[in-house]
Amino acid sequence: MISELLINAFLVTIMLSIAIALIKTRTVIFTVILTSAYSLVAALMFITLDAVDVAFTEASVGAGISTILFLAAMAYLPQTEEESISSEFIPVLSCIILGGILIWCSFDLPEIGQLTAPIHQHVAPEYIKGSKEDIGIPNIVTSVLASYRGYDTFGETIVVFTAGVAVLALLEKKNTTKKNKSQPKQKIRKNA
Amino acid sequence: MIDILIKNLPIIVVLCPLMMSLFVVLIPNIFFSWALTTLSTFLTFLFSILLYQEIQIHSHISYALGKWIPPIGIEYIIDKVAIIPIIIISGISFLATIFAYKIMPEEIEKKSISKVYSLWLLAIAGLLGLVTTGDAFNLFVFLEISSLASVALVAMGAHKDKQALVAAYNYLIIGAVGATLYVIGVGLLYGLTGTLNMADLTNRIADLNNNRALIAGFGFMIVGIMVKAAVFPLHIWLPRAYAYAPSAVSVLLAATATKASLYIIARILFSIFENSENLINNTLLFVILPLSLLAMFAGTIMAIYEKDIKRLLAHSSVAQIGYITLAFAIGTKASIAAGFIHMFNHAIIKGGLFIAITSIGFYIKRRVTINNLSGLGREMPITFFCFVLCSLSLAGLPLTAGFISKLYLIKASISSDGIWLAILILISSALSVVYLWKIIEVMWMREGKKIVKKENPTIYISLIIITFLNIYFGLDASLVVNGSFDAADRLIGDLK
Amino acid sequence: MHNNPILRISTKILFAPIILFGLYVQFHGDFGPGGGFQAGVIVASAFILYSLVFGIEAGKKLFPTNVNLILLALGGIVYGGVGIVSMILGDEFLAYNILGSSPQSGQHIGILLVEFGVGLTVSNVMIALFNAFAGYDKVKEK
Amino acid sequence: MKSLILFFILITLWLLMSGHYSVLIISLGIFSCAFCVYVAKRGKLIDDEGLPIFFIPRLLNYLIWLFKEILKSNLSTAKVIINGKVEPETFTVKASQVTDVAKVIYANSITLTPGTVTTKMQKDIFEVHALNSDFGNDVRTNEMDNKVTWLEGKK
Amino acid sequence: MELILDIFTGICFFIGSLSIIIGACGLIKLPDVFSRIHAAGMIDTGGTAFFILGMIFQTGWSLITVKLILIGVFIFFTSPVTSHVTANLARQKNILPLGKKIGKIL
Amino acid sequence: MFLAGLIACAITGILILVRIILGKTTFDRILAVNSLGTVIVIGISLHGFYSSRPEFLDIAIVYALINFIGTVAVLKLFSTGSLGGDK
Amino acid sequence: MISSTIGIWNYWIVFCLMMIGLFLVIGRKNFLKKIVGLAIFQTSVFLLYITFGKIKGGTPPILNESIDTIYSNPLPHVLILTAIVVGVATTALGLSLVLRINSEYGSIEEDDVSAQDLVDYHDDIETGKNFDLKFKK
Repeated sequence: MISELLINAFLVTIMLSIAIALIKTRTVIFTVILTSAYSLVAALMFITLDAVDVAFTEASVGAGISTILFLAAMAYLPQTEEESISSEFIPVLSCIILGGILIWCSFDLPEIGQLTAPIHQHVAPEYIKGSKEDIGIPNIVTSVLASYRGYDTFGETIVVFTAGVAVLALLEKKNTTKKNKSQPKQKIRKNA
Repeated sequence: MIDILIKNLPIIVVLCPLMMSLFVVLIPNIFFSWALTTLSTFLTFLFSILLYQEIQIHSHISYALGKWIPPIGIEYIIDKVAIIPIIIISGISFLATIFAYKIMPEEIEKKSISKVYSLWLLAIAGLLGLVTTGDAFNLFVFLEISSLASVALVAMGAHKDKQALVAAYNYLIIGAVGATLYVIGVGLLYGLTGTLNMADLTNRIADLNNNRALIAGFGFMIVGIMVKAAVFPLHIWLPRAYAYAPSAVSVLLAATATKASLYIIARILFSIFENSENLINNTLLFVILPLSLLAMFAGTIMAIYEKDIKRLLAHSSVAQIGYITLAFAIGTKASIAAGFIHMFNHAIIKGGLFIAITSIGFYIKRRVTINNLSGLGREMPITFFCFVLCSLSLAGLPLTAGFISKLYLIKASISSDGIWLAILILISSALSVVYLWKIIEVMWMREGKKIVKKENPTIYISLIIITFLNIYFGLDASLVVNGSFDAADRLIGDLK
Repeated sequence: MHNNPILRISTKILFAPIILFGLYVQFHGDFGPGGGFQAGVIVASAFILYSLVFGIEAGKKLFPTNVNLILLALGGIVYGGVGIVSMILGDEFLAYNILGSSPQSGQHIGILLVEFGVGLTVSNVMIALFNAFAGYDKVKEK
Repeated sequence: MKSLILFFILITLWLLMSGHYSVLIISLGIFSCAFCVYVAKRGKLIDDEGLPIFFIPRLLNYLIWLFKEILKSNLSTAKVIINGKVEPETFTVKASQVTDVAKVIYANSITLTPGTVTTKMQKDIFEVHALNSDFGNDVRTNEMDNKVTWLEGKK
Repeated sequence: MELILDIFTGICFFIGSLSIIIGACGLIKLPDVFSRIHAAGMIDTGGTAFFILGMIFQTGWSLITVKLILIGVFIFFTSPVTSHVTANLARQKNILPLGKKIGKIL
Repeated sequence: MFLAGLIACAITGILILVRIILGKTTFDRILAVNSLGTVIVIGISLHGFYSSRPEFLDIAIVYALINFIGTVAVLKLFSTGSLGGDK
Repeated sequence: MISSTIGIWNYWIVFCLMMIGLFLVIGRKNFLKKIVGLAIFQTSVFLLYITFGKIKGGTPPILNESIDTIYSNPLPHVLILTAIVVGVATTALGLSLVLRINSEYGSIEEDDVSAQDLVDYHDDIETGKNFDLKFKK
């Protein structure tokens, strides 16, 4: 079991170093590459924590599509980040305070991987049992996702749909903007 | 068929705008997409009225989605508390949709109108889902639906003024951070208890006194929602977002968006954590009460110095949210009821004010600032009249809805904490008269150039209805008051 | 980038298998990791690869934007539709048991359709997002 | 015709990957494959480039040889990296294949064997970067070129 | 029999590990982009091939083998493409490789 | 045995990470990230065997796929300046 | 003691990652960097959830034939699956806003943008000049 912990520790350390590199860097392309690497390592981490479906999603959605979107957007944006003049004291302080609270509370959290923790005793066994008996699907995650908590997934589909519609509404018609945009303004002029 | 409808009413209320939004996006015609939107908001309103009647009979409806018994599946809970925001949201959104017909095509590119209406419905559906759900994580999903849709709607104001983009961006980032904080909180609670169902959560945290993770989880949850509800120090996204959004969108958001989050705050404070009294009492006394008082004054003072009218109203919203949280913070049955009364009344007041201001903006074709308003009162008598009535209501003059809420709030504060709170509330109300008077004075007293030719009746339907509501609920408040007291009863029961 | 024969030919060869793999993930979500989201993204990535190599106009020709918009909404409609059908048949929203002859088969049908709806929406949204971002023209206002 | 071949390749792939042979899954598989073929046809991807089947009869032979080469060059690359004796060189070679596909196979084979990389392609002239003159000489002997030309089988 | 397979797997893994580690060392040590591509190529070809071979020894013939082979084929298919395109682009951006040039350079 | 393989992958990962962070030109970084992807693909497969549930190789395939498409996207960005052009 | 420290050590690193993400969101003035920070922040929160769901010696929650397998908790996985997609939706919307901001303002640094906004705001309030200009164009 110690080896599992070692693998975890290793991956987490890599993620930490990537995150620190992210703070340091000011080049946009490097930021994007590092974010992608971060997502990929996170996906690996999910695998070691037994969350294969999540790893699948993180690898394809988090690392794949987000990176491509970042790259696509990056093409039209300034390539470097400017050093800010204002002090970063308050943000650092508030992050440290929040992190302190979290670490303070972590002593009362159930230890990682203990079967006796309430999280593993309360609802989850029902899913594991039910997936076989009520639904008859080997992949418990799918049965929870699509049936037990199908409504969440519905909401999530709607979130994706919302984002799609929103981005289309915001970006799509930039090509013809010049013509379209002048029309309402002329009208306004007439009225005024 | 009616059986099915009645049985599934809780979900149908949410589903109606949600499913319609999927169809609306496919209709390119401006009129038909508007008509479908109006139809679905109307149906939603109708269903919520039906639901209200159901609630009067059953008093508590639990709807298990997918027929899975609650801790396993997701549950919808509708009781006498939840029905208040449902009615507010569906009613106001119906009025706002009618109002949008003329305004929307003027302010947004014609090509994207159907998408905007789709987002409009999604925002409404998200808010309704937020209110009805009884599952902590499902709440997050609907929170995101509503906030992504509202962000996009705010950003559509960029056609008129580019600052809308920055406003929308800030709204998005701050909202997303808030939502993520909420998720951390839910995660900590889930790690402790193993459940996400709110009712189940209440039972299972009962024996976790002074658990540090519980306290932290509570803190993160409440802070996350407070960001969405624009409670005082976390309100910075609100004024800009409301000011630069397209007019119809400001009406919708100002009247509904924060109400849902405020309701969630009430739920978290008094329902989910009802068993950890110490924690809640301390939070109310040392966090929410001071913040509310600060909000009341800071919002009002900001409003007094503001010259952009939409922003002014947004700052005033911050102050009014302060009243509502103050009512929660006092924590007695009467005060919570007062909070709900004010939630309802504030929705109709702010709705009316924003409709009036944006229809003025619609005529003068520029941003509504204090300098641009001169003399408009005489040119637009109906609008001006409605605006004045709504302002009186906001200031809390007798015979208006605002008076009722102030009355109950002051009564509740006197009976619990003594006179000083009541005095503070009165002072802040008096201050709110200052900025309202400023506007009215400019509109009526000053001379201005003639711009407006004729008032367009289509815009006035909503305005007149909402002003009428303001007066009506000032004269006969029994419906609202009874409903709110029922809600408060349900929330804190016989505890206090 | 289709001037580069290496890239062009590998894309041509890989395109169909990637889509097939996406659909495989879609329909085998019951048995192993995978499901609608992942499948949607993989299918979308095949189209994105096509657009990257042959240009976005070619990509739009392959997958017209109006079809994209319709399918985008259709996924959600399929998902909600399953729930509404189960409601009309007399059960709660998204209660799949009633859809089939036995509860288990009902669940199977429901999950299959629902995952299909998710896949449809996700893939189309991703393609639409890519088209919107990559096809964005920088218009200086002033 | 080509579509049919693609369809059969895809359905074989599906059956190999799937491992669940119920009627439902197989019929879904057939639909999926049909969909893939339809999309590929729409995208004009089914031609000699998208479905290079003409060299399949001789492919196995070539692959075995290629693997041998890859092993050898892996070994020598490892040696070079450990020794640190890097004397990179860049040169051009002429490819004698007719079709683009075969040229691509040639270029890819050069790249696949560590130690040599095709850096540019201009019609039938390849610019190759080699880690060491040994690797360079391996390419310049044109052994690989001849193999690929033989694999292409048109001449 | 299993022991023999295990030994084979062990050998394959050993060679694979060696080649990826040497490849990574090369990635650090070698002087410019073009020479580093060779090191990356070592990871992509030698490393993957041996690891996958080793895993195939463990599974025997099953569906997993098919997927392993698919992974291998995919990497063998895409690795030269990315290497070539990277190199090509670096050349397009006028990064000249170190070392001597023989013949006419494009 | 699988653990040994995993450790080798880990060491390789660190070395490649050094190159990513040091990397002089962007091409170095792209190359290194691509190699990291390959190593992780191997690592995922190995981890499946190591935890004696080797049937999750789909993830490795997706990983390889995403790695490829990501690299193509970055390179496309560099060659044409945007992802939309069809040069 | 050591084992219990190791037991919660993972949490600490996750919290550190979260705070780095949060710092990028609230501390940096570049609009793109903020979105990157948000992505990091959210990914770290996902890690927290998945860490909760892990059981020592458990296997992925996909049923196999043997009876006494311990499966890790599937519920956090489902939640995070949802959250990942929500995160991407947020990222996409944020990026589109950044693109629009850049083409309208010509900068994505918060300082530049708010300076321009301030000028516009005062022009509008005091003279209405900016607005008239816009409409005349």
